[in-house]
Amino acid sequence: MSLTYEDVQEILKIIDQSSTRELHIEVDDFKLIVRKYDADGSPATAMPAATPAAPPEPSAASPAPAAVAAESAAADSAPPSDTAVALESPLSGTFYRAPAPGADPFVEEGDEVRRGDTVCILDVMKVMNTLKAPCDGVVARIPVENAEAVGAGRPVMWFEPR
Amino acid sequence: MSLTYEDVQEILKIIDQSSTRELHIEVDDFKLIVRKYDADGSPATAMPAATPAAPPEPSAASPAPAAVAAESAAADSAPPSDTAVALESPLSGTFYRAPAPGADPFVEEGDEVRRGDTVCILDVMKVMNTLKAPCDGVVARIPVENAEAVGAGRPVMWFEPR
Amino acid sequence: MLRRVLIANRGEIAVRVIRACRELGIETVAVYSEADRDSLHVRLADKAACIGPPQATRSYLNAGSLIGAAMYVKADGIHPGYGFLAENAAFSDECAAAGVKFVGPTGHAIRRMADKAVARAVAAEAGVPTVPGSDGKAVDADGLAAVAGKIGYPVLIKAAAGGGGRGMMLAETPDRLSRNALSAQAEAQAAFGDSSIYLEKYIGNARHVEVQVLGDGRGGVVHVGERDCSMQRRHQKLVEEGPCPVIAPALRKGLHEAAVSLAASVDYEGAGTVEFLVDLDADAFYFIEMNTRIQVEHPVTEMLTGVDLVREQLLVAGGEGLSLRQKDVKLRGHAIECRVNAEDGARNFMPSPGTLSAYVAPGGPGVRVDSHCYAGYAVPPYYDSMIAKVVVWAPDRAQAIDRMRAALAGYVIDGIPSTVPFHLSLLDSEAFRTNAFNTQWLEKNIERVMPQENTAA
Amino acid sequence: MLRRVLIANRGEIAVRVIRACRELGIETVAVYSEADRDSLHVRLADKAACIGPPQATRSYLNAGSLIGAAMYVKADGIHPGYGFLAENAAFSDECAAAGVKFVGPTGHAIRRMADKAVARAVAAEAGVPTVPGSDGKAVDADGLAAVAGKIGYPVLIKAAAGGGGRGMMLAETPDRLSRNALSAQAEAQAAFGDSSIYLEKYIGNARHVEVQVLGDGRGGVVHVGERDCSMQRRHQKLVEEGPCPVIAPALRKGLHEAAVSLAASVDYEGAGTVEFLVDLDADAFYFIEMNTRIQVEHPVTEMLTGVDLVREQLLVAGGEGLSLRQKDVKLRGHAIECRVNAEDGARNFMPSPGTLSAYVAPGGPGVRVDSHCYAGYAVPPYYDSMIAKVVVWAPDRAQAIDRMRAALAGYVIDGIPSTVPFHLSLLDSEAFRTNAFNTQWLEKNIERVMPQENTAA
Repeated sequence: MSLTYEDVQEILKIIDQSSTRELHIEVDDFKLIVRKYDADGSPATAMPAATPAAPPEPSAASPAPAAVAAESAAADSAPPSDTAVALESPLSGTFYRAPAPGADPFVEEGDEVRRGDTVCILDVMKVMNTLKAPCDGVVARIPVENAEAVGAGRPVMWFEPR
Repeated sequence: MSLTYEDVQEILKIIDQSSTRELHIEVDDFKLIVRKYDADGSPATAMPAATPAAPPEPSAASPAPAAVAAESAAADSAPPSDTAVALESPLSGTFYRAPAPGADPFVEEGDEVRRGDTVCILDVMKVMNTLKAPCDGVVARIPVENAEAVGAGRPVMWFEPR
Repeated sequence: MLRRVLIANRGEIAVRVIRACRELGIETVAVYSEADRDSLHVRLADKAACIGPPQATRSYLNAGSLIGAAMYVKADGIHPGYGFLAENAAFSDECAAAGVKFVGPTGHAIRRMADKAVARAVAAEAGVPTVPGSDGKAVDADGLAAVAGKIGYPVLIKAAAGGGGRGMMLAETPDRLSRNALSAQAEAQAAFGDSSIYLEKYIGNARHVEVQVLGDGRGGVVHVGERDCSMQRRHQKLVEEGPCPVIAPALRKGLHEAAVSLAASVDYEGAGTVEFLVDLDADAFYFIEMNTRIQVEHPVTEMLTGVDLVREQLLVAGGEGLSLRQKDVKLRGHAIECRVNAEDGARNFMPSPGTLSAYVAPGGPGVRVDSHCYAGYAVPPYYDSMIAKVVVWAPDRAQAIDRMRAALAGYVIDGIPSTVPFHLSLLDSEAFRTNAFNTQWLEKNIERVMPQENTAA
Repeated sequence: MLRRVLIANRGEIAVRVIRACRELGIETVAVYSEADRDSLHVRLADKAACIGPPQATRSYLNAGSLIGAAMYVKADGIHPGYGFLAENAAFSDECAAAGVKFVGPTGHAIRRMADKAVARAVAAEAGVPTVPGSDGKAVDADGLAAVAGKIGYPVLIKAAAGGGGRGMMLAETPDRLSRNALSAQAEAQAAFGDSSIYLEKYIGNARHVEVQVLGDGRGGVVHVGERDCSMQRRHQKLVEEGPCPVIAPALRKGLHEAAVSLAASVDYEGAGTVEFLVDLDADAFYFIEMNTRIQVEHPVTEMLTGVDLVREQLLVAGGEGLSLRQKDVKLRGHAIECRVNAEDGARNFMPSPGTLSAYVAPGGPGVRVDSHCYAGYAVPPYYDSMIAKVVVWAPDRAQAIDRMRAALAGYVIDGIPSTVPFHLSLLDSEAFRTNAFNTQWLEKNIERVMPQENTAA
């Protein structure tokens, strides 16, 4: 299927007029991935996003639009320290940092927690499972973006025990 | 399920009255395999049978009936000589030595054949495929019983080329 | 009500009977040959018995093993399905002798319908027209010309012991009669060991139309509409549909009444099918034969009426009687069945047993699939090649064809060739869509419907 | 007629829409998230587009990707299925702006029905009774007692922004009113960021009955019978059936007329469902809300009537108009649907995503399975837990229950727990068989229906 420059312009216009902040279309050998940025340069997703965008991804059929971004690779998979304790996702699901869309996150990096405090939510098939801090300590790192899909066993938060 | 001596007697009576020459029942741990013999001692099946019955098979739950017989193992799988040529079954199916039930077999051991002569039938899903002699020669051995199920690649006849 | 039924069959019909039993709360016992250990009916039944080696003659056709197994598990009924022993009068009698209810007619009733001459006589007595000819009776060389002259040419010469088209010859003119009769006799002798032949008027432009009946065994018979099974290849039905789309209401009524009258005259018990040839040129119909069992294509009728035919079989056999009267039978819309076989349509319908590497049956509105297949199942080479029956219902025939097309196009069968491409091609043919076909059309047009590959098998 | 439709959904409903399109000769474009590459709808569609990562917010809920993909493939229609963006008025508008026909009502119509107060006003104007209360309007602390006094106790306090039972409180007597209203407000604030509440009369002994309608968008509306969806757990429908087995003909007629009158008053376009609460103690019914999309349980209606609802949606959207009139709609027999979910009924319905090591769906007469599952398919953890909808039809309710029992008992689902055992237990319950239940019965009796294991999750 051939696509003209005008076609892409048309598609981008639609996105610009809609509330869409991110666009992802792959058909046959055509691939178009776009994210709109807010004024401060961070990707404007509905939920706060922690990972900065990676460099533009090459794409076979698409002209280069303003803000083509590759998927953020999970770069921070290593423990932040030798003593850090991981909170691993018990099941595959979607990771949420806040109790509801628009609400404040349960914890931020640097926050103190007590063992058993709710620190995030794992959505498995629309059932919201609260995950608890595994120890008293400080949130050392949150290597997963809000609303990101995580596999079972993946560390979703690191804690420095106290 | 418990089975009394009378039950087995009853079952055997039915077989005796029917035209059945062979009986095979396995349910749970009950196993009963019976073949009726003709006066000459050969198993009386509807199609001529080449393989003599093997010794009685031990069976957990069944009392020993008159003629319990194990399935005849394909004992004659080795070539009859170094020069013998095999006719292998091209597909899985049922092997028939005669063109119709009750008819004479196409060939017997010792018969002379010409390359291309029809020597047997392979029934694959009710489609009758005729198999041909692979060479001029003599039928050296027929290692498969009439009406036996054969897998693809199994030798069904051996020929001594001439 | 029957309490525990042994299903003396395999494949989709065994699965079908198990389902009907389960709905009625009847326990089920499957039987299987050593080649069928992994078959679906074995898994679905409450209990299963191995009845011998793969060859049907030593397992599914072995009456002793089947009755013995039924006695061992204390079954009070045996359902024969179709094929195998379903129309074997001796088996029906042996079941009765063993005290196990055969789900179907008595041996006596099966025998009467199996013998062509007797069946024709029964039909004639019930006022049902039969194809003009020698009334199924053997004709010797001397009588040939007289009989043929009486019924008019062309005439069909048929083997008395025959079936499946073997020993059948056409004589279009008197000068071909003796020669073709000799050929037919020779072929009949070779195929059946019996050279007897009989004559019938040849009806070239015909439809095969059959009426489904249900009898309570006490003279009460209802019909459940008719099916048209004219799309045949080598006398094998490939597509069936209902109602018959080319007959006038009066002819349809005549067919239904004839079928009921015939079945009632023999106090027919259970499900049966009365087959007719409808002469498209003469607007007339003739009785061919009666099948004294459930048929492969019975779901067409079930889709049209909502009547569960196997349930009715079980109710009658269990002494409950039929659950419906004639006035309860209401037909709606149109139904089509395609038999999906493990055969390669592009290579002369060569059988293609083997393992289904992927398998996803179609579903959705108006689509029914009766099958014993599943992903990973190995279709064995020992029995018939049927993988599934796909049956669709829609408000009218055109929509039913579209629905069947969509269902088959979405049918995932990987690993072995099937007749799905053949059916898709047939559904698209002008002749099928416009009803411009008769019983001979497919045979004559098979190359147009399904071009053969130029590869050696 | 639409030429090429993009299906903005996944799972069984995507498969369902593809089938309906195929029957009409409409090309199909599937969309899928990165978690759904191996899903059946991707294989069945003519073309497929990946629209983003697994999270629904970034794929199936991403209007830009969906509309962009539709434009790229030059689709002239978008079918939203149910859930996701199906009742998103802005999405309907955006489709229209992009020149792609949204298969469903206009954004304007969706908005009117989405706003509870507006919908109640529309209903009142159309002469359709609504549950007595504050008419969906917010009530402040001062007005509470007056409104409650007028409608009579017990009253239900509901969050204006609410849904799914959150922010809902019962006040059985006046002295509990203020305290419970405060609790409801707090919960509503926490859950929705909006503490507004409204009041409704509490109807304790009720059935949830909904009427399926089809509108041509020009004021022409037909109803296609009603469904009873009273078997609910946590406001999720688990079993649906039709016709509603506990209402008198006059009440049924009233429901149908009310639904048609409401839908006609807004020139409704496409398939919609008008939901009612039927007060079993008062023989009265009240409008609850209208769902402006095809519903999960639509096959119940299709089994009863033979009408293909998705086909009608596509015909209306394509400008062909409805293919049927009210007199063409004929109901027959009884239909039941069970939603089979990847949840462990014995462990508090814990979701159970994972790989189906074996999978064989039931079939046979009167059984329909709508599913996207197959052997080897991995049910992903990111979306809803539905594996399949099993729908049965039979001449009467008792037989339909038996048929569903048999179908579920023969359903092979290996590898992950499903709700099949729960459904089997529910079907056997005295309350279900005798119709002695209301919308609250299952919640109160869940432990009896499905005893929980004493194991830690």
